[in-house]
Amino acid sequence: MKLTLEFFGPLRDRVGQASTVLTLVERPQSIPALIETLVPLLESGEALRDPHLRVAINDQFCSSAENLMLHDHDRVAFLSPFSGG
Amino acid sequence: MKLTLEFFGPLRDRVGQASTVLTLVERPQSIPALIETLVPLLESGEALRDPHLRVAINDQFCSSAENLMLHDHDRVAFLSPFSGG
Amino acid sequence: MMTRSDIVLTGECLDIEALNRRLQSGVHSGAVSTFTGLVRSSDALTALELLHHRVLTPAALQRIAKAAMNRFGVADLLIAHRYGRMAVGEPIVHIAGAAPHRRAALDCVSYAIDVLKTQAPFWKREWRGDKYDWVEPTLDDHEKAATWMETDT
Amino acid sequence: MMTRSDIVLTGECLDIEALNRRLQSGVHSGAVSTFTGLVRSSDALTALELLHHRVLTPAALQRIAKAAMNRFGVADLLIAHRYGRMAVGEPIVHIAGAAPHRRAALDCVSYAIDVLKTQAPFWKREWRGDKYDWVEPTLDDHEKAATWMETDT
Repeated sequence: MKLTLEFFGPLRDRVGQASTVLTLVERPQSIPALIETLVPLLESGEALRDPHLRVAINDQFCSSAENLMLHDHDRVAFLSPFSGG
Repeated sequence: MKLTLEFFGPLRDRVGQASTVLTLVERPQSIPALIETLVPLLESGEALRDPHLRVAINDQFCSSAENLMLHDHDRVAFLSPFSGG
Repeated sequence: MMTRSDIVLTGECLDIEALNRRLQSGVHSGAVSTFTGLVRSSDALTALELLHHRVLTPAALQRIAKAAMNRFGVADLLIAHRYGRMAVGEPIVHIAGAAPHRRAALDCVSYAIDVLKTQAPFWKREWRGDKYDWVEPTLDDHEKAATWMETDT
Repeated sequence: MMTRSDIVLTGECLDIEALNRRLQSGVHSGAVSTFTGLVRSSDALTALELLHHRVLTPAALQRIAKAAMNRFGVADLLIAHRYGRMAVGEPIVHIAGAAPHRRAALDCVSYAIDVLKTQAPFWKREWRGDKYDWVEPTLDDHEKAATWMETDT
């Protein structure tokens, strides 16, 4: 399963890139499971464990409590806490 | 003692005039005493008993609790509750 | 921090853009808040008339501006109020405040308009044709001002 | 009462007067309130840069505007936010609301800016020469948004 990962805000610098494409063998069923799958695959991947990050899949916010239904070619965005205005 | 009385807001219509000059024999020592002196001297003078009115002497607000030192030719303004903005 | 207050009391129509340009927000002000009160249409209203007191009204506006600036640490505050007859849609009052942070700017303007309603000597009458009705202040206005006073330090 | 919300998300400098003219206050709106957030000077700041998300950010601004209008019974609400690099003194965000009464207009704008700070996907960095620092949201910002959420009905 191919995923496009996108990083927004300070997280972008922590993981050292704005986006990347990865292929997963597993199909994680929740956000926390997805994060644990990604941590070893990324440089400084442990930055994804920040509990204040928000996650959006194909431009829709998801919550950690939801069951995840990931599909091939999904875009997964990890977003640092917001600081607009 | 000559006093110029001025009326502001709806009170102006209740007493039927914007201002008037009166001569008092007594020299009232407080706002409540001044009002009781004026009530019989004005048409619809009882309108001055409205507890929400404010009083200013020579363009300075006075409180009912203060001792009053009235002088000849003082201007006494009675003001209806405000409704600006 | 330099602070200043600016009071406008006029019989002319308020020019909101010109008034906002008078506000000196400065490079240390990250926040500007404004409030405009306008004549609202109500059944068969011809005009709204605001009456004021030549001496007490500007003095009260100055006092309210100073109190608001001290209380909220605002850098610049403008209070503009019109008197005389005005048509539906025309501004009655405009308040603008500049402060380092948003909460000070927003609260300062809220405070100034709430306190102005009950503490500034203005009287309002609604004209319908050649008849008028005085607008008496609402209990709600008094309660709003009282809320600020209770929390005055 | 007709209601509408108006969202502007742009890389161009915000023209506050032009934005205010977009607000359709209408004859039933007796109150207009605005808030402008500006780039504040801070030591050796060259520019402030705002980054956003192409899809999530406009959607969040729409959602915030709708929530604010429903909650406070506001007739018209404009939320304008800039992205990209901006200089000291330039506006970052401008919010304007028109409502029948003052409290609705003032509270709607306060609510919108407080909630925008924590709920709209923007990220800020301060440039000093060719170096930047990310601005992380403050605890205070989170508390302000939480206060509104607690009282959500």
